[in-house]
Amino acid sequence: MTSTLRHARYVVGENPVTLLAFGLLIVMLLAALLGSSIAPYDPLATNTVRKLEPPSRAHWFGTDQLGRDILSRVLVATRLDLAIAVGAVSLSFLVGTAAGACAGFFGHWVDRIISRLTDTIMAFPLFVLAMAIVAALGNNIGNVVLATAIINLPFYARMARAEVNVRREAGYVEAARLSGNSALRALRCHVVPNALPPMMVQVSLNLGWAMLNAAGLSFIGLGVRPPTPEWGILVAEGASFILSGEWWIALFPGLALMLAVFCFNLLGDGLRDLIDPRRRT
Amino acid sequence: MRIARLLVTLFVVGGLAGHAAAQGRSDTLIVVTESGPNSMDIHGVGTNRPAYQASWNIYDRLMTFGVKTLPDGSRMYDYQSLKPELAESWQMAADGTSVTFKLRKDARFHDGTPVSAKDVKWSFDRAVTVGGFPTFQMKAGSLEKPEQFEVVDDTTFRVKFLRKDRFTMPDLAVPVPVIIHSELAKKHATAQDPWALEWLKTNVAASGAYKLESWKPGMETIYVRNEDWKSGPLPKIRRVIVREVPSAGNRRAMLERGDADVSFDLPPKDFSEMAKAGKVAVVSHPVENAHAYVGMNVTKPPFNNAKARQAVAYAIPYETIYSTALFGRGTLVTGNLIAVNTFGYDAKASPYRTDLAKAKQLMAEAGYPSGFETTLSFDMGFATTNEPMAVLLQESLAQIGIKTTINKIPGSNWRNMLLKKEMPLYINAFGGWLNFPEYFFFWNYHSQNAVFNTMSYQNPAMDKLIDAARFETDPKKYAEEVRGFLKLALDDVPRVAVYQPNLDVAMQKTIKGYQYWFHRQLDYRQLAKD
Amino acid sequence: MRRGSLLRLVVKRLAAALPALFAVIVVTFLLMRAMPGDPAVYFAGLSATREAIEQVRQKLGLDRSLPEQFVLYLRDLARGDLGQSITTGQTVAYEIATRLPASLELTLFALVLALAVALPLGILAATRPGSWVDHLSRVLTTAGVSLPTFFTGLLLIYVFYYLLGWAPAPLGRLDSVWSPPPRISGLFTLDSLLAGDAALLGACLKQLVLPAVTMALFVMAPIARMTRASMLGALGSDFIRTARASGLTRGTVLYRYAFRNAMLPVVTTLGMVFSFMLGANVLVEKVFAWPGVGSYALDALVASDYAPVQGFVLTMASLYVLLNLVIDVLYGLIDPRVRIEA
Amino acid sequence: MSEPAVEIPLLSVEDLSVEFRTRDGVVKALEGVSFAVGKGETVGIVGESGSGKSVTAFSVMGLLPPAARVARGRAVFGGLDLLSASGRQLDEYRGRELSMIFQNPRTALNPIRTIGQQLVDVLVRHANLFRVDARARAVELLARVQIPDPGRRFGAYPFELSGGMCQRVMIALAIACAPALLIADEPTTGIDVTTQAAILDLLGELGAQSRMATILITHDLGVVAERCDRIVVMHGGHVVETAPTDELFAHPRHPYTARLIASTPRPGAKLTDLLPIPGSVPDLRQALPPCRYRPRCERALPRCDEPPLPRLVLTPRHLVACQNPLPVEAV
Repeated sequence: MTSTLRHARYVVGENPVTLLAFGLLIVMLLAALLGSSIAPYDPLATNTVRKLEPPSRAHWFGTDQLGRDILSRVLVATRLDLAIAVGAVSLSFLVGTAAGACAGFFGHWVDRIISRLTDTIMAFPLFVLAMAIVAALGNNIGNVVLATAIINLPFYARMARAEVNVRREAGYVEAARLSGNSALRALRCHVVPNALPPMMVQVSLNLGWAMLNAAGLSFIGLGVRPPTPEWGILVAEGASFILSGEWWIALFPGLALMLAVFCFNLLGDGLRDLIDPRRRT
Repeated sequence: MRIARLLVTLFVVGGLAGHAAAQGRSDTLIVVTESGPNSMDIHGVGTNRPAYQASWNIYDRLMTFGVKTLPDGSRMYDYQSLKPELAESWQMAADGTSVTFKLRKDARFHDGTPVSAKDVKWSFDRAVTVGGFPTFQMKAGSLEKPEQFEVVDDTTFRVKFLRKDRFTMPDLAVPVPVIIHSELAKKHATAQDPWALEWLKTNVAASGAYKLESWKPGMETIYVRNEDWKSGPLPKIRRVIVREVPSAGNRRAMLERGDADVSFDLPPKDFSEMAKAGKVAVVSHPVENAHAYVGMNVTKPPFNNAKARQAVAYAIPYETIYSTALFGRGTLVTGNLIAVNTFGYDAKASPYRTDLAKAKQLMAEAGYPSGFETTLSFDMGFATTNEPMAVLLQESLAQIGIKTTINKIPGSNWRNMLLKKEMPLYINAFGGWLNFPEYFFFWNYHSQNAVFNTMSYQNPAMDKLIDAARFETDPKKYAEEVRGFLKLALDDVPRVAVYQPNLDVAMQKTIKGYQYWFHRQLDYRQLAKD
Repeated sequence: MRRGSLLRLVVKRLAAALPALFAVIVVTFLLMRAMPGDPAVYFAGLSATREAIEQVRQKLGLDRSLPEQFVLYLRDLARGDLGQSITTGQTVAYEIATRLPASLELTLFALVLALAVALPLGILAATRPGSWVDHLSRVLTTAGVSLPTFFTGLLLIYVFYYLLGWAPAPLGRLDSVWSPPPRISGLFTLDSLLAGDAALLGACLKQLVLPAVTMALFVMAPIARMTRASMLGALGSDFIRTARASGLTRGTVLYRYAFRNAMLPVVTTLGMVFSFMLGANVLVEKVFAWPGVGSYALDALVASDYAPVQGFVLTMASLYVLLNLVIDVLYGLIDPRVRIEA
Repeated sequence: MSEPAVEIPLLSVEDLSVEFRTRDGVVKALEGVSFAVGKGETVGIVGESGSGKSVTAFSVMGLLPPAARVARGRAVFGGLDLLSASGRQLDEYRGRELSMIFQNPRTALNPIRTIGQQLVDVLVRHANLFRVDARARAVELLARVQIPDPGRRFGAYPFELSGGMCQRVMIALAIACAPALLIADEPTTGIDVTTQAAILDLLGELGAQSRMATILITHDLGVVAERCDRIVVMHGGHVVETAPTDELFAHPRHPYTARLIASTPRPGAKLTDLLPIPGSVPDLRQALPPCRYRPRCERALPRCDEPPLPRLVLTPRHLVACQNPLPVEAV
């Protein structure tokens, strides 16, 4: 444990950028946890007397078209955005990894079927596929999460398949089998735990991407219902105000979105350093 | 920054600055629009609104409307005066059962073929036969059967009336009854497609003031003046480039930077700011016979209860919506169903205003003292104004106990949803071409239950009043009937009109001659550039 | 690579891709029909009567059962007929043929731009791992990939067009005072170059800069990352040690030895990035009014216009298969070991 | 410790200390390493893996990884201190004056460049030849390292050749410009046993032909016994003993050398005679006693814990670093 800690300290010491990412993550988690209690205003309450006010002491990030406090909306949106990203990524991680692990482990027709499925998804223009899924299944957050999860599936399936293949050949499994364990048990106890760490890196990188994807869908009007604050929607709403000079409406949620994605991406790098110093990229 | 500048300079090398060149050409008009035409044939299936603009400028009709100047100096079409276009004159039959048109002898199609009465007949036959929108619109003027249209000789054409209908003559000057080069079109007709709908969708067989120079759907449409046009004064603009720029922000930027000359369809906020800034001219007309409204489905609880509907009408934050969602572009009507520039307008007709105490009391009377839950839907395609309006409405309704979930519906599904008539509470808009109150009520409140009667409102008393007004000849009785159905609609309040929209257009100050048309499309023929 | 083996590779890969392509066709077909909108209602117009709607439905062939519709669709496909868009009134094949070059041009230009920045950054970072250059390049490229493309696009338009006036109006491929070059490849820049029209080339490039930068910003990170990683790997390998021990110059070692070897994984990444860009430029095209296939598909999707969406997805999937093939061939050109195996 | 050589040595390594910065702390990989190589001389460096043999070679070649740092010392070659030379100076020397061949020849060659091109790269760089002329020279070189059908092999990729062939190519690369010193780092590792001897013989021949000095790095005493003039024994980053080959085998003075000899199979010896070396290579991350062999040494004395480690000059050509060297009669 202490050696792990020392290792972590070394990695962070080596790489100040990772430290920055950890800091950002903590800020983000705090915002997600405390968002609604530290928000200075009710994020949904309109106050049309004070609409479109630039950032000021009373409204640090300014107000939007309906006089709602942008700081409060950005803060409160954190939880939902994190939830969308985490939901989508964990879904594709669980399903993708399971499918990929089965493909890699059992080979033969299982592998062929699963590989064909992932090939099919990969061949789609992914963003349009996500759009079509949300449009077809219904315009709500649940389907945005589902669509994002589906377009991420192939990455996990492929990765898990490759990792499991490597581990299988490395002999863990043979050994487990010889000692009388069933194939599935060997998969669960020996292969998956070993393949997990490199996949976690992917998870972190993917969180950011999932967020951007959801924001893109919001931009074209798919996803969260108004008046629920969500970063992508906030940017999309603000976009039409940029040219008339009300830059703050799009800028602050855009920055929040960017910082979050930024944080996840850097965190992925940091994780990779922790797991495998040689594969640092 | 310096590197960026260098890069930009590099890319500018060799290219003359685009907008400088564009401005230098005073006879070229650059129009930017959200979307362009999907067809050149106004009779086709699924023809969109921008296609009306194309059709209006490329094709001629027999007649057109005159122009009148309003007190504020702006110009609009004059419903009272019909002017010749392809027809140089017309004569009502003494018995009032037909009208005879004399066509211009010098009128030519774009390929040089003279326009003849058989072209007119073929075109009108087509309009009343192909079904869908053109047939529907012809019917609005009691133009229903090919037998009504008669070729007298090459340049004489007669329309027989089915019944006495004051909409018949004006209906011949709306965009639908265009005159098509029938010989050319028939060459491309097939057994399955006798009206050459396929061919005319992408090809032009017209005699109008502009020729189609090039058309790249989704990108741009370019028109060039027909130098041989005789159906009116030769237009000043030689070439019109209509560019599709989906982002409203970009359209505004282009106008303000002088890269475009004219744009419709911008968010109200942009119009309001551009009008204030004064760099470009913003011309506004209240759209005739139109309003945006909050509709309620009267067939199902809770909105089958008139008190509950009245409660909603008292809970709508009219002023706030007007100033915040609309930025004051338009006219606040607080429930009034007859538009300000339509016959029968009465500023005091509507009892409604924002009064939450009264709304709460009505809720209690309706039997919903603790409120209810419902969904509030709107068309995502109009989210710019609809979404803030929905949010404000949601907030206000919550105060009288109505908890709403907002449902944004994609444009492709919106019509479907309207047709199904299942949405309990929604925001929608209506505008009629013909500026008569009974026309409006016939489509929106009559129990024939047209798609525009989105509330499924059915009331025999209402039907009786509307039907009476439609064919009323006595002006006094007519006014009474109009007052009658208005009062009934206000009492029953299946829908609450919130505002009458504006038709705003922003253009360079050098653009002259713009006039408002009921079809709300740009008429290139009247414009000039200083 | 010997011609026979190349041909075999191509045929083998195409055959292997067929099931996936078919699955794409089926899934797209079903997804489109699962959309809540009713195209017959939409295209019949608001004032249409129920009969009119049924007429339209019949005309669109939507009154038939799903399997029937699918068989008809397949039959048309087999004839090379992608159907007709109802929104624009043109055949899908024509529209894709005119719009795909626009998307390809934008994507290629963005890719070249991204490569021009990301490759040197990646190499620089790999030669000084852990230094401030390394960290800076990582932060910069990561920042690029963290921005939603539509936001970057709008910001760039605001600053460079609206405020500074350096960039031309975000109006698609060419300002309307110009007419496009005679069509050879469909890529305006290439065609104007072929036509020898420098001024026109300049005009095309001007339009390309902002959207291309928007996209390039987004894909720089994966390229830089991969370059750095594979350069690090190559620089740490035994043959680089040999090259250095032989006293080869730093430049030779870095480019002729390390970089060429490092290119292999980078090429794979490029393939992924390129196909990702083709799919993801939907939003960029929307923001810049770029007349590409992405914005076409988006509009069609919103209108429940089946044929264009199906055609678009099929084109993209085929492109994806082709792209992977090109990468395999490219791989073979770089790495002699692959050549023999193929 | 100075080398009372008859002439100025070709390479003289003096008091070389190298440290590695790792995440677990600083590793003192080399400490006070000194030895010399005369012109045309063949010197063997032996030791277990981790003893610092390769690090020594890499330091001399200027090929240390970025994490390594030369803390002290000099390596004078032809009047130039290689350790403080600039990269450009080193590049001029490497490949021309001193060159090196490595273990695992298959990975030591650029996999996507033909062997001919790789030879030409070096010739163009150092021999002032144009590419066309370099080609002929390269084919010549391939013949010299006894590659059959050199003209055709010129266009071959490394993966098309056997390990032994690759090592011959490596040798050709190394001798391309007739260097004064060749460092061969475990040249037979990763090569088929049957061709190992052939490679070593080739190296010996080439050295003899051109009076090229050779440093042969190996863990196998048997290899150096037959081919080297002198042997440097390393352990844990220290040079523990240096002596002419015959003398070292006859009279090893350091306990480690003695153990090493005893553990090496030699013709005529029985398997049962082979003695393992007790303990293991010291962990260089820990705090270390002055003598790094101390924990494994059966002859250790209390004064072994007191710094500094003595370096005894037994004869001008025989040096040992030990407080309690074996008596001459020990073996």
